[in-house]
Amino acid sequence: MNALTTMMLLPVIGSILVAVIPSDQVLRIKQAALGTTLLVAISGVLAWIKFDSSNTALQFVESAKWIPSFGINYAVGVDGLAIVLILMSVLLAPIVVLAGWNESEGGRWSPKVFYILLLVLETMMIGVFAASDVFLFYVFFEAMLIPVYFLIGGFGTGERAAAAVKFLLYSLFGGLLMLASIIGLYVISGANGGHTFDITRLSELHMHMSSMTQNLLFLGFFIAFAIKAPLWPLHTWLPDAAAASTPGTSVLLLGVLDKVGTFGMIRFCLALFPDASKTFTPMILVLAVISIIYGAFLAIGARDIKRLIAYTSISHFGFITMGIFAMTSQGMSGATLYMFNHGFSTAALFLVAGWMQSRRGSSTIADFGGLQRVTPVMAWTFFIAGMSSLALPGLSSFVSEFLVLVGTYTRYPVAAVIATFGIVLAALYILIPVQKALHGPTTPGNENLSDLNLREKIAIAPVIAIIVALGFYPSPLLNVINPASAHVLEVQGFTDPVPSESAGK
Amino acid sequence: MVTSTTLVYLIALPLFGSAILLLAGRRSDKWGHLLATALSASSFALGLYQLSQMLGRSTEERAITQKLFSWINVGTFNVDAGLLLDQLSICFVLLITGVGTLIHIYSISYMSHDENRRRFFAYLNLFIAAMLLLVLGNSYLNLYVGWEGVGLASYLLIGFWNQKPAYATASKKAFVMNRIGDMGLSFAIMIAFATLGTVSFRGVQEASHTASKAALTAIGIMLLVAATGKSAQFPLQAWLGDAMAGPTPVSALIHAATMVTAGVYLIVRSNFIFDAAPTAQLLVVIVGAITLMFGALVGTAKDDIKKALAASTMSQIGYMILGAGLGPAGYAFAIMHLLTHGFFKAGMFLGAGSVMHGMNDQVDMRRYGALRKFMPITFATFGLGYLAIIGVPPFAGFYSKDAIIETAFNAGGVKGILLGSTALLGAAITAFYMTRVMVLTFTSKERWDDNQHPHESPLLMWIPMAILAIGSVTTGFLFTRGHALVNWLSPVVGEHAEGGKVLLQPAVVSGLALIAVIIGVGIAIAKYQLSDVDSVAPQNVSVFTRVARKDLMQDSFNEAVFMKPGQALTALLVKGDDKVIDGAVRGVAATALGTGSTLRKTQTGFARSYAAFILIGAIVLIAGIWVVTQ
Amino acid sequence: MNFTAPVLNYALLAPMLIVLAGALVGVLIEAFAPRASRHNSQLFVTIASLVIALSALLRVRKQVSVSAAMGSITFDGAGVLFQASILVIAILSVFLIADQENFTALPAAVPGSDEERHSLQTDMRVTEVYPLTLFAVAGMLLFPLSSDLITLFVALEMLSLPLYLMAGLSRRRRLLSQEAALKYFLLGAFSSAFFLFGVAYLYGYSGSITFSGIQASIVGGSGNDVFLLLGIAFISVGLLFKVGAVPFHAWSPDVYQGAPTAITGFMAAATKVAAFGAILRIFYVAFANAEWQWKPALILISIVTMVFGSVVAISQRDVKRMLAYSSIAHAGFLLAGVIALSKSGLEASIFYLFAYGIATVGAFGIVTLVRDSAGEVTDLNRWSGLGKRSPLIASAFAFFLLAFAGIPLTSGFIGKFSIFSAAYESGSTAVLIAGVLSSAIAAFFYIRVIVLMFFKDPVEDGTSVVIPSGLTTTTIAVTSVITLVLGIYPAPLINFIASSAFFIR
Amino acid sequence: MNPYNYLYVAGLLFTIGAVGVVVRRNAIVVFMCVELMLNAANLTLVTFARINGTLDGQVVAFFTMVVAACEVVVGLAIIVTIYRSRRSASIDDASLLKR
Repeated sequence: MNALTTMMLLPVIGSILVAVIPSDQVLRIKQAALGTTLLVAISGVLAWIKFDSSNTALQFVESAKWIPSFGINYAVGVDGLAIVLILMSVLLAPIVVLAGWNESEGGRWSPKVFYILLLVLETMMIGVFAASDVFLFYVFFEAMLIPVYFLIGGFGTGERAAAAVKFLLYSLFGGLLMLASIIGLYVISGANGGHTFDITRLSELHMHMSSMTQNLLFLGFFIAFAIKAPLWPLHTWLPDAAAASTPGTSVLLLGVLDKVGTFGMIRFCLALFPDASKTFTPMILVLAVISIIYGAFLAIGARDIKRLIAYTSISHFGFITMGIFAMTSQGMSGATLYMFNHGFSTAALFLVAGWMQSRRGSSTIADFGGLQRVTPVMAWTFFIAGMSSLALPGLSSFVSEFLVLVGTYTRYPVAAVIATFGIVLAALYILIPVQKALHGPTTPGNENLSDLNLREKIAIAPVIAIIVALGFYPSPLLNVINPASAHVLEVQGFTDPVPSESAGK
Repeated sequence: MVTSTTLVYLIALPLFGSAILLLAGRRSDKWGHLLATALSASSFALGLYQLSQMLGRSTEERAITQKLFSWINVGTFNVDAGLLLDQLSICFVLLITGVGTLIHIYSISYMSHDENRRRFFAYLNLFIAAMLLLVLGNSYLNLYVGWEGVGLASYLLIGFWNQKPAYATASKKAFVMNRIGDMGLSFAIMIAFATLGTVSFRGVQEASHTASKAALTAIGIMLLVAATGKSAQFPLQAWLGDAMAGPTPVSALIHAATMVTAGVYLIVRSNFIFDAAPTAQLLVVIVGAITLMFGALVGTAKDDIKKALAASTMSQIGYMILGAGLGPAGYAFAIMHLLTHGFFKAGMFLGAGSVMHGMNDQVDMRRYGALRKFMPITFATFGLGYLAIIGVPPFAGFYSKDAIIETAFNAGGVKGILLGSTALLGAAITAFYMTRVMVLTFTSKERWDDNQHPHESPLLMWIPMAILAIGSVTTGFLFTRGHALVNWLSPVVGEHAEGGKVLLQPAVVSGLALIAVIIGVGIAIAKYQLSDVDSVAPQNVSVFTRVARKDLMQDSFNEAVFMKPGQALTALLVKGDDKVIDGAVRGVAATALGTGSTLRKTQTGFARSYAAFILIGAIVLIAGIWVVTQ
Repeated sequence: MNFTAPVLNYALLAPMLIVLAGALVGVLIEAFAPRASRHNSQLFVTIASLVIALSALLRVRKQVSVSAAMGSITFDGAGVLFQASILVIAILSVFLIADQENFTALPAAVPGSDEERHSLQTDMRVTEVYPLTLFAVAGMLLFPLSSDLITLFVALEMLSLPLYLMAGLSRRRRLLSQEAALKYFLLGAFSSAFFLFGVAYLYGYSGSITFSGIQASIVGGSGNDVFLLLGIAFISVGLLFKVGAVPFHAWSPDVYQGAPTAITGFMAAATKVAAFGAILRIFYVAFANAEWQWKPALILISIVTMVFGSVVAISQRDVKRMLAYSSIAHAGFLLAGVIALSKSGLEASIFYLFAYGIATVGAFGIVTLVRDSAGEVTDLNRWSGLGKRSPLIASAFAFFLLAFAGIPLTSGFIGKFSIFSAAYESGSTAVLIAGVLSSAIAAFFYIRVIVLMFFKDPVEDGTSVVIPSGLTTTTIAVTSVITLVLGIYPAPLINFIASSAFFIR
Repeated sequence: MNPYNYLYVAGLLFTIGAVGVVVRRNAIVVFMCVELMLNAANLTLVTFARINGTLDGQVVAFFTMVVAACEVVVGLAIIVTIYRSRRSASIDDASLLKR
């Protein structure tokens, strides 16, 4: 059976399994969920190993007719970019389950519901990266909002209902704009050789569009992705959602779901509308740079640790977007690697923030103090995650961030220069909470917090290990990403700028 | 070029030690410091072995490389995890591991009462590893990893006692200001890649022959920015004084002997860029000259012994930067001063630590006095360092500092005279403030409380001090004998360009310098030895003293120009995000809701009004179709 | 003058005749059967005649004839689809109607009178609702098949008159119910006067009352265009009134709210299918060639309708009124199918009508279950926390709302996609954009109800979800399953529609 | 006589009826206005039958009368029920359902 389809089916089977276990056997339910996600993770790693990085065509391809009269197929297949993101998603899922072992309890509904939603979400996460049919992609893109919506609203904290609604409405709005564009594509494809949603065939369609049409359709896709990613000024849902949801949900939300936005920019915006992409590149770069700086400033000003992490992500998504639209191999590969790395460093931050919150009963930074002395392991984990977030060399994010900057500089020096100021701001937004929460005297209320237990250590260890390992040796991922991003650029008709002072000139 | 398979162990050993100590946690409390010291020492041994190997090879084959693996490889951006050990880096390797090991030994005793000593040693080992990577990396990007790595170690060590909020703030300040410098390094690498297509030292060196002056100037200026951050040079100098929050061995190792000199290493390493970019080079000497005066002036006003030493460090590095900015004539002298400074300043810091150790961590020199009697060894070792730094022949500082002053005078024209005079004046002030430190601490009258019981430090502490003191005495002579260091470094930094117009003969410079030193020492002795000193800093002092005490207003300046506006901007953006951007979003929702509520009122409940809608609708429909049709 | 004996194709007319026969039997039962046995026998007769009609319809589904009744009725593929939809919806609705808790015991009794009290005590029942339903269904079956203006008018009245009466049959809050009946009746009569006036002008324009005759005249272009204009405008008023398009919508919120909920569901779903069936036929067959005259106006009405319905629905506090405005918005979406004036528009409209009708019946079925001691609770505030009280029912309702909102994996999404793409394909970009935007607005209130049900705590005011009767359960289950299946695997139905959706002239 | 004049009369009647529906309060009167509109339509139909020379219009008129009669039955039933409940035949009184 097709590897991707298998990976998508496994969580569905797992969710059915969870559904039939009686609600009162909570431990059994959790074990089933963990087992399922582990199984998916293993099959994800196997797929990654089997993936032939020298081949730039889509792999693990499967296609079956779904709604033939609209030309819609169930078609899946991955290139180097997609397989990396799928790998990230399936690796994060068991970590989230294990790390948030107890976060399913105390929600509005039973843990069973939590895990069913989570597993369904996992299927859709894989599907959204694997889909090679635009309609199928859209179905996953939209449908995955619903489980997240219930995960935030049902199991979150604080203003969870409002945050869930805001998240859903924002996303639906973007999704509907994208639907308009998809309809546009569908109609144009119908006029040029028959209705289809096949990404490969649609990517040849831009030759039949006027530039006006192409620009409009591009915007439909791009705004949807910019909301998802999120890019300034479409970001205000993210801090609310991140602050209100459980740590595990936040990890999946920021780590995986938001990547759909940036992934979509590569997969759809660039591939389907190459000319419009070029037209809008200056505007997008401006937005990206604003996001980088703006997100950083807001993170510096944040009082709530989860909101802070959300704002840092806005900054990071700015980097990713900038890397994509720099249209250089360094930028493109760096952006993709960034997506992967951001998944893990944000996961670490959110998980630790969640543990801090569950122990202290608050996520306000000012409520913490001197944790390094009380809970050294937790403090260290947060610190390392923070260092990864500020792209300390030797940790994974550095490689990707630097690639993005260097790749952008060769084509758009001004954008890169402004963005580089973000690394100073990054130092501030990480070190301020580190100082307030971890350093200083141990403030009242924090004296008796317990350090990480064995389960939590097991959950966070692989994340930290990946952060460190990829910092020193990113090649396993870069080798998969490079051919794919080179292919994207080749299709776009871009070649890397030649060094202006090289001897060959 | 000769390849090696063993270079990596230089770095791997201390890195391994750091990882073990951090991961093993409290389990390694008993033996952690020993392991760390042993690993640092073995790195030093490896360094010596490498030196002996290097000496055994001919001049052209002395540099060796090791490629570990392909690190980042995207498009034409290919960076190997590769190491390069040449005549320049071996100096640093030995300085780092040698002084580092001594400070490990010192710390075993110094930190013995701290329950987190193991963690301290883990950080020290991490620092050694990162610093070695900095000097061994074969490309700017590899250097960058070490560059930020030492920043991290420095952050951790400054904030080692971060339960004190001020110390935590100091560590953050150091990291952030360093990051500003790091940004310069990022820019330099980006420009290098965009213009030259490579970021390795070798590649950039080759490309620099054909590259335009503009590109090289840009790279050079950015490298200078990086150097100012890491080496606490003007205008990014403000963090160094606060960094004295760290335990004293840290100040000795990181903020005196090694890390802060990384900027000098960077400039000397990039000699091929600066040689081809005179504008950048000029900026280097300007920065060096300003800083050496800046640090010296601040040093005269400090009562905190460590801060006085820190100011001195800043000033001395100013000398090095000045030297490095003088081109091929100065590179070797900059390195020489760096090495001798590593010995005497580390020794003095350890001495200061020893004093603090004996004085219940008192750092205010106005509370010291007459310690000579209670701490003879400390006095002796500190005194040797003192003689070295003020440049009394034949101590180490005399050779290295004189060489820089002389080169400065000979830089030619007005520039040479200005630079030379600045350096000379700096030497006088150095002599003044170092004498002040010496006098206030050791030879003036007692000013401490009755509950102080000054005592000499234990063996483990004074042995490293003694060894460093020996270094302060001998190194200058050794390095200059037969131009040993100049010749040793010439394959890396280019031939030492003698000749040309010589403004002042070496002997004249030495004479002038000695006069300057004597003036400085004399004033200080008159002021502090021969008259009484208040145990509390007098407040009715001149505005100059006040400004100098406040570090020449550097913090006030940064606060007024960067922090306050930054905080205001942050607050504004936070508010704006809620009120404007999210407000717009909420506004759209509210508008929809409001429109709904308004339109809802059309539903009056009266059937007649509904009928009226239908009637009007029909009329409009007819009219509409009519209009379209016509 | 020669009279030719009318020739009727009874096989093709069978569905309608069977339903009419059932209705007549119902009248007889009402007249002669003992009171106690009336309810069961009526229910049996009603369901039996509907089921038999459906099977009769399926037997002749492949046949095509313009002369089923002397040219007054056209039997074609589209007609079969409309009729089948109406019958399926009617059967499901009758299951809801069978729950007599909603109906007054004695419609003739004055509210609050002794007579009414007595009737309630003796457990009398309004069994006359069954024959009325059947009459209405017969009218609905006839409406989309009519191919001349007389038949169309008669069918319109035939489906309307019973509905006027049925709207007034509510058991509780009878004054409201009677008011609903009065408004519905007066406004309905008013609009049919417009309709008839339009009929007169069309006849005046073409000299013919058959659709094909009118079409021939338009093609010929010999008639007086003013008459055509007046005819199309007035007849549109009558038809648009039935579907609740703005500005002819005002009756629907009041009537939806006042009428017994089961009737509202039936009315909302079945009437919409029938009326749109008729609209599609008359516009596609008779007016197609005068497209340039009516299309701009219809586009405007479509846009205004979808936006108005969505916007006003946001501020509704009553679930039935909210659904009424939602149905107004959907009428706007459906008009996009009329505007498309293409085969794909027809197919999309049919799919949309069926999907929407099914979901509507299901949603109103659930509304009948939420009650307190005084009957149904339709105040939305009192629905809060429904998810806690009755997770299954609340989930089903949420699912229907998601279908209305057009979220992927529900039938609503496929419907929305197909109808908007048809509209865009025919060049109506404005409709596409307005549709997308109003969908976004509409999502707002659907999601608000979901928030209310799931993320708010229950109010302890006696609101509860009654255990549904077997028939109601069947309706809710069947409608849910259909909505889900059409969302996941709509291909068979779409293929079937594609193969048979056509109008013959 | 020009048959178009009948159309004008019918149009006038229709307008009177439509305006009557909007302005009158008594349900019976409103309903009578609707009947007036239907009859205006009938008049139009018959006129057109005359103009076009076909009988279809007259046939439709007959159907209309029948249907109108049915409407009366249903309508009066509803109006009478309302009247019995409220002791008023004013349609403005029946305005509980709104907003």
